[in-house]
Order: sequence, then structure tokens, then C-alpha cells
Amino acid sequence: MSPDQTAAVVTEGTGRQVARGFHQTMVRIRTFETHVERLFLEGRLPGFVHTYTGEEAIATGTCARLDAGDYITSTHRGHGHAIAKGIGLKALMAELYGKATGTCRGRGGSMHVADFSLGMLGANGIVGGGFGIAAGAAFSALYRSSGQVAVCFFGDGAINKGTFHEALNFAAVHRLPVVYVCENNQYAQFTDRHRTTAVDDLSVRATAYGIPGMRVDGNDVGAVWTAAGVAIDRARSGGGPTLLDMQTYRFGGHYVGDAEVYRDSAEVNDRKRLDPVGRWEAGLVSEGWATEEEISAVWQTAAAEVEDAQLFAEQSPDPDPGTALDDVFTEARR
Amino acid sequence: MSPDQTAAVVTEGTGRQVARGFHQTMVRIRTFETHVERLFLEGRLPGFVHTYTGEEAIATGTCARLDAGDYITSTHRGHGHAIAKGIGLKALMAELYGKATGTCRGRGGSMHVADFSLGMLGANGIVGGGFGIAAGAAFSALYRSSGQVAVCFFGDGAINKGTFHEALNFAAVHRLPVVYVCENNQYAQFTDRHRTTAVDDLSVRATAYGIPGMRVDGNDVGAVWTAAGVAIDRARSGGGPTLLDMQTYRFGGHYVGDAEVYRDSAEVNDRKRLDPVGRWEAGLVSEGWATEEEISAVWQTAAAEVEDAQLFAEQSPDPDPGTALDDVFTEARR
Amino acid sequence: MSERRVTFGQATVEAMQHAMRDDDRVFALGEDISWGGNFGQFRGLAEEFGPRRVVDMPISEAIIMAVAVGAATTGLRPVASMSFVEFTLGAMDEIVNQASKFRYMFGGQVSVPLVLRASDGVLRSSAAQHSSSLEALFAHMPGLKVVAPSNPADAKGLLRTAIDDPDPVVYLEHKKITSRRGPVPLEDHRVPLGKATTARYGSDVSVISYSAMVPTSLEAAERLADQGIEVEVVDLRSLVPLDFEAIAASVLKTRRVVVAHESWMFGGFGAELSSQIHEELFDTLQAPVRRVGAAPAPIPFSPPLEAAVIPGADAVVEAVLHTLGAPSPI
Amino acid sequence: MSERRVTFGQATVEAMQHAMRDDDRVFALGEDISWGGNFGQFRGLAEEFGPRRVVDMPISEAIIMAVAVGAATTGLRPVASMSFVEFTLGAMDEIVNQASKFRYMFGGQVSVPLVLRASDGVLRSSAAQHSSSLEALFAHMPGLKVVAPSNPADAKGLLRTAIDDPDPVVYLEHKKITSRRGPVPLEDHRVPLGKATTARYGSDVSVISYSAMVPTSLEAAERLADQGIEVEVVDLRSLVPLDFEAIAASVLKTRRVVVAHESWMFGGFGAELSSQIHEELFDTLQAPVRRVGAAPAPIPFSPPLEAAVIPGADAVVEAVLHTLGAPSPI
Ligand SMILES: Cc1ncc(C[n+]2csc(CCOP(=O)(O)OP(=O)(O)O)c2C)c(N)n1
Ligand SMILES: Cc1ncc(C[n+]2csc(CCOP(=O)(O)OP(=O)(O)O)c2C)c(N)n1
Ligand SMILES: [Mg+2]
Ligand SMILES: [Mg+2]
Repeated sequence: MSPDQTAAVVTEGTGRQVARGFHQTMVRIRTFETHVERLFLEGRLPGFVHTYTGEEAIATGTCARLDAGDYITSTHRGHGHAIAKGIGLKALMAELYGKATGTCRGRGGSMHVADFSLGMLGANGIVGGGFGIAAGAAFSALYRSSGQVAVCFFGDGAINKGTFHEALNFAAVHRLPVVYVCENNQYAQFTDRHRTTAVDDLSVRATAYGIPGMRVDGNDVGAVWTAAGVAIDRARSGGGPTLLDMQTYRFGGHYVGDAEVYRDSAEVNDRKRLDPVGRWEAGLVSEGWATEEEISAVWQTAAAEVEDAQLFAEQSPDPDPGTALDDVFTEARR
Repeated sequence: MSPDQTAAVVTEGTGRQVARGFHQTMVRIRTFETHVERLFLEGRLPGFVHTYTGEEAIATGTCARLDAGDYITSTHRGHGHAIAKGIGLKALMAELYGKATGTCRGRGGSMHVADFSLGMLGANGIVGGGFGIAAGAAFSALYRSSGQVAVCFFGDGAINKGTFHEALNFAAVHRLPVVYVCENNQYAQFTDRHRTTAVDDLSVRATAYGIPGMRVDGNDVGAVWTAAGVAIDRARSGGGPTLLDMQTYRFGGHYVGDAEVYRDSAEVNDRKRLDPVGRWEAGLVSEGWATEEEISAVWQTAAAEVEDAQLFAEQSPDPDPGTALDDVFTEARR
Repeated sequence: MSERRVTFGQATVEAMQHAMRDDDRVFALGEDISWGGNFGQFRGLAEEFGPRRVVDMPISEAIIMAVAVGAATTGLRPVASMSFVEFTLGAMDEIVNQASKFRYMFGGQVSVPLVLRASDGVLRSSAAQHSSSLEALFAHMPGLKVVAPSNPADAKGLLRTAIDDPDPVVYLEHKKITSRRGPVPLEDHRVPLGKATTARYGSDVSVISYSAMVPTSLEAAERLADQGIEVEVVDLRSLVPLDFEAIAASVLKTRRVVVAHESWMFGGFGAELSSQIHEELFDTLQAPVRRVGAAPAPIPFSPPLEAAVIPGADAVVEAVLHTLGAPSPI
Repeated sequence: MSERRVTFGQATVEAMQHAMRDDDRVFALGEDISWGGNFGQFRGLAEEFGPRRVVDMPISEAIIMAVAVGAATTGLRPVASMSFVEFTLGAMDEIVNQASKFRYMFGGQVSVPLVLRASDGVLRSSAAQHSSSLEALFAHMPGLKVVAPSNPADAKGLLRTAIDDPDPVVYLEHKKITSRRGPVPLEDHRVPLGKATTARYGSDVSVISYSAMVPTSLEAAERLADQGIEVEVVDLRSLVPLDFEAIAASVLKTRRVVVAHESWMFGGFGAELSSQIHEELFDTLQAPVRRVGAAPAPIPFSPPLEAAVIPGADAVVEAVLHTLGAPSPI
């Protein structure tokens, strides 16, 4: 399906290379998630998985603005954040398989992918769990005068958690270097956000903390990149937090296997026409920044990488049950 | 000290009787609190107490708009709410003494005064504890089509609790008949609210829920009455919740015995010039709605009533220790 | 009474239906429940009772519980869904500081007739934040009743009774058994709170258990029966109030006891059971009470690690043999 | 080392001073702490270390703990004040689902070096929401260490060690003893986690206790000594890790045991102690372990009711006599 709109790939401060980089990251995420969905349905993965398909532009455009030392907090829908922040597909896939070679040595699984050395402070199974952790990381950066910034990704459902309010107030009082990025995919599990949330434009909630808020087309990686850039620069230069309401839509169910009785396929198909990957590709081609062949090559490379990751994960050992009680505390490790 | 300003006692919808009624209620609260402070310092009361002195106009003007069947939730600073909602001074005082004749049979004390038969759903020792309970009572009223309204009193410190956010969002989504009244006395315990709260005008937080918010002179009982009236009428007629930021100041410490190192006496004296009782008295006199003698008589009546309450409390029996395990559950009671 | 085989989850739906048909004050609130809830525990209720009585809540666990408290103390009978039991940790203030204390601290002037439903336990590698069992927290708090049924019939009967009850009841439904089937009365059905039942009779060792650990204990009992060891399995059903009489009756017969639950052994509810049994029946006991519970670690994702942390039938078998003084098979 | 008599609260301030002077990564956050905190546990720190390191937080308990987690996992060493322990109930998600699980569920890649300070216990009729002791909740959660000192010197030494520790430590300071004085080393002072101490030697009965119940148990021991009964009082100091060796050593000597705490007996930490002692030392015991704890009710305001719910020295005396088979004096 060709997308309804073409994204404008020419954005202030980017160029051909950056724009193609966005594309590569989005395709890697899309390919990983599509593959994971299949692996899950084939019964190869323990637990359950929430895929990021359709929302790739947000993690991609935002993380492209971050330095390696910057922090992100993630959600139950965290694979895209992990990839965009630099976690390798092998370690990520191995974690989804619960293998000893995974990012968390198989302890965490899909909902707890993390790599603190990359500033990826963890996918989190508690909705709203990241608000305060991101504020704490930003506080830490300010305390250490390190110049780091923290980005908190969260969903439109999470915005109604009390922790949103507590964290944004605290962050605003201390002008912390943190950016709150709402991945507003219109649903929280099975519930249309309008049924549980008092306002439509979530960015107005910034008003309650005297901070800037902005609604962004979250399916346009260029728009994400621009908005995130402004917010991250503001954070880094002492201007305090920003709230971004990024409009998007998840292509798949809430989790893989979701029967999706709560939304009709007409709606889903309609929203799929705003596919962030397709729009960006259309832009790249129309701008002459990539040929169709180059685009295919990106997909092929990603597919090969994901298959490698699967192989790596499947060939990796399970954790040794004898280590099951290690790492509850710091000292106890064999 | 004569107050700096005279409150305009002529307000739409009131008259001489209503205005004098406000005065009586405020004087009863002031007298009760002043007396309680002395009793506490004399070592007659167990526990600790937080007095409402200086904030009387808020409970008085608001509760005057409520019907007997309406609900309020209160705070750790709850004596004024209790009196304004109709709890008798004897039962209230006896509760502060921990006596069997208290509103809670001595189980609760100052921080847990309650009378559910009067719609007074309890003083609460947990800051922010009332937000959701008020929403629940309002939900219940709507569910039962009873026409009741709930008012949640809370402090400027409480507004940063996550429960504020969760409750206001829920209340707004369901257009619940509830009014959120912030008793903004500028401090939370020892901390100036500006040091912990990102915005000065707390009523802007209404924006986050798409509901009306308004700042009110909380030391002018007429202004309180007017604003509360609008909000309560709106709630009762299906217009949903309102957030009111009522500006006030507590004359005493956070609790009785507080050394008040965190604010200087110049500030306190300055704010005492806006005494809600004195301003109202000046208005009554200047309007010719009460003479100085009548005003003195109100104070004398209140003093006598409070002394009676003290006597009642002191002569009341302690609860029987044999009943200590009653009422943990509903069936077990001797 | 006519019985059919239905799932545990469906049995709870039936209890809700009976209660909601009988009494307009009963309503349900929780996230996504009009879609049936995460485990089908609310399936069909929205269709029958509509959005007034089946209320989809924002992701605001604290306010779900607080609204339940406010509604319960003003004339309604809320059944609040907390989905996974770990999410109650975001509402502990409301559960403990408010719901459990209201009646007592307000001098008995009000009751708090609410039910908190939460799914606990390990199912299919849900990892550390979606696998815990937290009954020890609730049971420690005066003012809360706690039930944890092990089979569909009790699931129906206990939920019905919990909704009728004037006090806050924490109703724990283990994820692993929510989809299991068993015979369930078709009619309205009540199981009293505070009454244990004997899931299997035996004379050698008593295994005291509840929730999903009951079928696990029965499995262990079958295996032990092959070795000629007759285990009695007591299903507590209610933790608070606790039916110590039933425990004592079994222990007086067997004089050897295992207490078994899936939650962490250290500081778990089994410690309370073990302590009471020792205190009251010290001279009866032929061996110390043996506890079975999870090892002290957050629940890991990896299936082999998960199995290493969580007790299964093996652990029960081993504990039973231990109380018999037999050398451990492992 | 030179000693002076200072209060428990002041001893904790000293521990903070040593830690904060030594290590710039250590900072304190909590409500009103720059004013010294509700019990003077932070007095003078703001003056010495300024607002960068002594951070007055909004009334947002969940975020106090979450910020501590975020800071602890990115290079700092937060000491988070929760003021009254009941307020931790508003931050249980952050304490349990995040702080306690991070290291394990992320595969050991990160430590969470934070200290949660909270004031617990009964003092002067503070009623149901300001009088509880919740150590049983924390101790049940793998990944949390829990300490509960009974005297100023241990208060100083344990807090210092807790701040140094790489893992989350729940530091419980009982309100009743916060103002009590005792000898405290002037110098920097550390008490290891997981090491009990003998507060009183005796050969007849062991009383295992911690926090404010230690002085209460010592008072009971004095009274019993008048009757010729020599009680040994073991002060656990740490609940997690638990020094079971020290317990066993005492029990092997006395063969009779009382475990005593102020929190509710039902499901309390004493149940874990009692269970372990029975399990490990069944044949040694001359009588079942007796537990002392609060009766199952929220803590009432009225002083006579409060006294009826909370155990004092009388309850310990009675329990000791009970283990000796003596008729109860009451
Ligand atoms: C505290 C908490 N409550 C409920 C859940 C169950 N839950 C998991 S995902 C989800 C919906 C989240 O919606 P949103 O924040 O919009 O994120 P999305 O899934 O749409 O990306 C819910 C309710 C949870 N994991 N944690
Ligand atoms: C959840 C919780 N956190 C902290 C406290 C301690 N505390 C009691 S009163 C208070 C200040 C409340 O300030 P505010 O809401 O402005 O009410 P005020 O006392 O000014 O009337 C605090 C922090 C508490 N009781 N509950
Ligand atoms: Mg969403
Ligand atoms: Mg205030």
C-alpha cells in the first residue's frame, strides 16, 4: 500500500545522510518487529510481546537527537526504543528468547529489555513507571553537571497515571533536562483514549507545569526529529522539560495475538495509509535522496540482520538454573 | 488588630441573615481552634493537632452552599470542615480527647474526625487522600441519580500528589458532581509552595482536564460563597467538576507547637491583616447588618459553647479497652 | 443444583452476574473491563449491564481503589479490578491507609463493602512485574479479608460471598488456573469466607495450601500415593479470616505438616501458618512444619530460571518426604 | 574511639554527615528535610550541604522514590526520606516493582544504591495512619535489605553502612526511640548489615527482637530477673539479611524463645522468625516459640485503646513466662 502522504525529507539541519539513516533505523525496527510477531505466533518466544510497528518514527527521530551518553526510559512496547538507542539486534532477540546472551541475561524478556551502558534505562512493565525514573536520571545529570539529557517515552494511556503529574511537576520545578514524549497511538490496551482521558490534545497538560507542550505528527520522522531537537536542546541548555504529544497509531494489536475486537479494520487500514516508513520512503525518492533499489537494499540488509539475530538467539544457551538466585543483591554472583 | 480590608457582605443571593450566619460559623471555628490550641499546649489532648485558624472563610462559605446530604472530604486540618458541615462541638471535642463520646468513639482523633451521616467523609491523615474518595462519592451520587454533590478540600501541598491528577481526570471524563477546593495557605508543612510547585496560579491546572478553574480570595467568605455556589450548581446540574484555588494563610503553625522557623513574623503579621473573620465583621458593621454588641455576643456564645464542649469531653469516659478489637470488621462488635 | 464444567474465569463472571442482577448497587470498575478484562474475568458483563455498571477506568490504579472506597462508603458495592496483582502496589495507600482502616478509625460508623479482584501468580514467563503473589501483604493488614480460591466452583462461590460481604475483600485469582475448567453450580452459589475445605483425604501428612498451589499439591499427593504415602490436602480458600480449626483437625490426624504457596517463602503467608501450627500443636507434631514457597528472587523471565524459583509438585513431594524424615530425593 | 551521648536522631544526622562529606554522590531528598525533617533526622544538613544535596521534595511520594531509583542507577547515592512509614504505601510501586527488582530483572547490569528512611511505630497517639510498622512488607520482597536499629550507636553505624551498600536498603527508625539518647562514637562508625548483637545475656529464655521492641524487651528482662529468670535479648538490627546464626546460637543455649515486635503479629516478621526457628531447631526447643506483636486492628487514637493493641513489656513478660510453662500472670 502506498502511503497517502509523502513526508518532507528536507528538514533544517538534516541532509541526505541523516535522512537515509532515519530510514535505515525505521526499517530495522519494522523488520525486527514483523519477524518477532511471526516468531511469537510460531510459539518460539516465551512470555508475551508488544510490537512497535507503525510507531517507528518516534523512537527513530527522537533518539537521533540524543548523544550516546543520554538516557531514555522505555515502556512495555520497548523494542523500537532499544534499537533506536543502539542495542544490537542479537542481544535484543536473545533477550526475547530468554537466553543467557540477552541484554538482561534472559531475566527480563521483552518487557524489560535494558542496556544501562547505552543509557537505555529499561523497558518497563509498569505503565507510567518511567516518568520518575527519567526525572531521576535528569536530576542526576544536573547534579553531576554532566550535560546529559533524559527522554521518557510513554503512551497516551500512561498520561493518566499519577506519576505523570508528580514527575512533570518536579521536573519543572528543578528545570530538569528531560523531555516527555507521549507516543499517542490512540489506544491504551483495548480502550480508545477519549473514553478515559479528559482532553484530546495531550500537550495542553504542559500548562499545569508551566512548561512548553506541543503536538507533533509522530508518523513523520522529520517532524519528530525537529520537535525533539528543540526540546532536547532546551533541556540541555537549562531550559527545563518539554511535553510532546506525538500522534501515531499502532498497526498491530496491543500484544501479539490480540483479537482487536475494539477497533474496526476500516480504521486500521485508514491509519496505515500514514505509515511512517512508507511516507519517508516516498519522500526520499521524490527528493532524489534514495532510489527504489537503495530502499530495497535497506530492507534486505535488515532482513538478513534480523535472521542472524534469530539464529544467534536460538543457538544461545539458556541461563543456568543454578544462577537463578544470583543478582538479587549486588554481592551475590557466581 | 483591625483588618486591612473590609469584605463586601452584600453578595448576590445572600442577605443579612445569611451573612450573619457566615459570621457565626467562622467565629465558632475560630473559637474552637483557639481553645484547642490552648488545651493542646496544656497537655490535655493526645496526639497532635493542626488548626484551621485564618482559613475559616473557606469551609464556611463552601459548606453554606451544600445540602445536608452532600458530601465533603477533609484533610489533616479538618476541624473547620467538620464544624461547617454540621458536626457538633461536643462530639468533635470529645474525639480530640479520644473519648468514647467522640465522633469516632475515640478511635480517630483530630486527624480522623468524621460523620458519615452528615456527609462528612472524614478528615484524612494522608495528604491527597480525599481526591479519589470525593470522586467516588460523586460517582456514587451520579450512579444513584441522587442529586448529591461532593466537595474535596485539600491543600496547596496536596496538589502535587499523583492522586490529584488521577482523580481530576476521572472526574472530568465522567462529568462528576464534584468540586475541588484548594485551601492555598502558601505552605505545606514548612515549605513555601513556590519551592515545590511549578505554577503559581494553581487554578491553571484545571486546563489539563478541560474543566473550569478559578482563583478566589479565600479570606473573603462572600467571595468563597459566590465561587463555590457557581461550582456546586454546575456540578449538581451535570456540568462536571471545577477546581478552585482559594488563597488563604494559616495564622498558626503547621501543627500546634510548630516553632515556625520557616517564615518570619513580619510575613505572618502582614497576612493576619487579611483576617477573614475581622474583614467580615467590618463589612457587617459598615453595612449596618450587625452592631458591635451583636458581634461580641456571637463570640461569647461561641466561647460558652466551646467551654461546654470541653467539659463534655473531659467528663466523658475513655473507650473500654475491652472493645479495642471491635469494628475491625463489620460483624465483630460487642 | 445442576452443574456444568466451566472455567474459573467464567465462574467468576457468573458470580458477578448473579450479584449484579440481584443488586443494582453492585458495579465493576477497572481498566479495559468492558472488553472482558485481561483474563476474561469480566467477559459479557458490559453487554448485559452497560457502561453505567461496567466502568472502564483510566490507567490510574490509585484512583480506581479510591473511587471504590468513596463509592462503597456512600451506598454502592464496587468490584474493583486491579488486573495484575503487582498493579495494586500503585494503590497501596488507598487499599491499606484508606479501605482497610476506615471502619475502625471512624469508630465503626461506616462499612467499606468493596471487592478488589487481582490476578496473581506465574503464567507463561511474564517476568518480574507480572508474576508475583502478594497475599502476605494483604493478610498482614487488619481490616482486609483475603480469599484465594483454587477451583472454579469456589471461585464462583467465594466471589459471590465477597461481594455480599460488608468489608473490603481482596479476591486473588491465580492466572494459571483462570482458564482451567471444573464443575460449577449453574445457580447462584455461595462459599462462606473463613471456611477451608479438604481437597484430598489422607492420614500421613497434611499439606495446607490455597490457590494454584492446591492442584499442584494434589499432583504431588498422587505421586506420593504411588509410594504409599497418603497426603491430606487442605484448601484454605480464605486466608483472612483463617480457618485454623480445619487446619488443626487435619494436623491432629496426621501430625506432620507442609504449608505450600507459590509466593516467596521468606516472610510469606506460610510463615504465619507454620507459626500458628507450632504454637498451638507443638506436642502433636512429629516433625517441624515444612514450608514450600518461591526462592527469594524476583520472578525471572527465562523458563528454566522461572522453574528454578517457583515451587512445583517436586517441591511439595520433597517437603512431604522431609516431614517423614525420609532422605531428600534430590 | 570517643563516645558521647546523643539522640538516635542526631546519630543518624552524623551518619549522613560522614557519608556526605566523604562522597559527593550522596544526597538526601524528601519533604521538608531542609527544615530538619519531622523528627530532626535531617537537622543541620541543609546548612552544611545546601539545596543541591538536601532536596525538599513536593508531596509526591511516588516520585521521591522513582527519582531515587533514577538517580541511583545513573551514578548517585540517594537517601530518600519517606517521613512516616505509612507514606511508603503511596510509593510501593516504585519501591517494589522498580527499586527491588531492577538489578535482578535487568540481569545484574545495574545496582540500585539507595536508602529509604522511614519513621515507624507508635508514638503519642498518632492514630491509624501514622503509627504502623510495615517491616513485614519490605522483608518479604526479594531485593530489599531491611534494617531496624534499636539504639543511637547502631542507628549511626547501620545508616552509614546502608548508604555505602550497593543495594536498596529500607532503614526503619522507630519514632518512640528517635529522641532517646545513648553512647555514640564520635568518629565515622559502621555496623555491618546482617549482624545481630546480644543486648543482654541470659540463659533461660531468648527474646529475639529489633527496633523499639529491644528496649521494651530489656525492660521485661529486668522485671523477670527480679523473679530469677534470666532472659537473653538478641537485637537483630538487620531483618534482611537475617543473622540466623546468632539466633541459633542463643536458642541452642536457652531452648526457649520469644520473638517480639511492635507490628501486627498476624503475618508479621515474627512469623518468619518463629518458622525458621522451629524448622531448624525443633528438637532443641523445650516449648514452642511464642510471638509478641500487635493485636489485629489498625492503631487506635485513644491512649487506653492504643495500649490495648500494642505490645509492651507486660506482653513480653507474659510470653517469656508462657514459654517456661508458668501460668500466665494475667
Ligand atoms: C500500572 C499498570 N497498569 C496497567 C497495566 C496493564 N497495561 C499494560 S499496557 C497497557 C496500556 C498502555 O497504554 P499506553 O500507555 O497508551 O501504551 P500503548 O500500549 O498504547 O503503547 C495497560 C493498561 C500495566 N502494565 N501497568
Ligand atoms: C501522603 C502524605 N505525605 C506527607 C504527609 C505529611 N504531611 C502532613 S501535612 C503536610 C503538608 C500538607 O500541606 P497542604 O496540603 O498545603 O495542607 P496544609 O497543611 O497547608 O493545610 C505533610 C507533608 C502526609 N500526612 N501524607
Ligand atoms: Mg496507547
Ligand atoms: Mg498548605
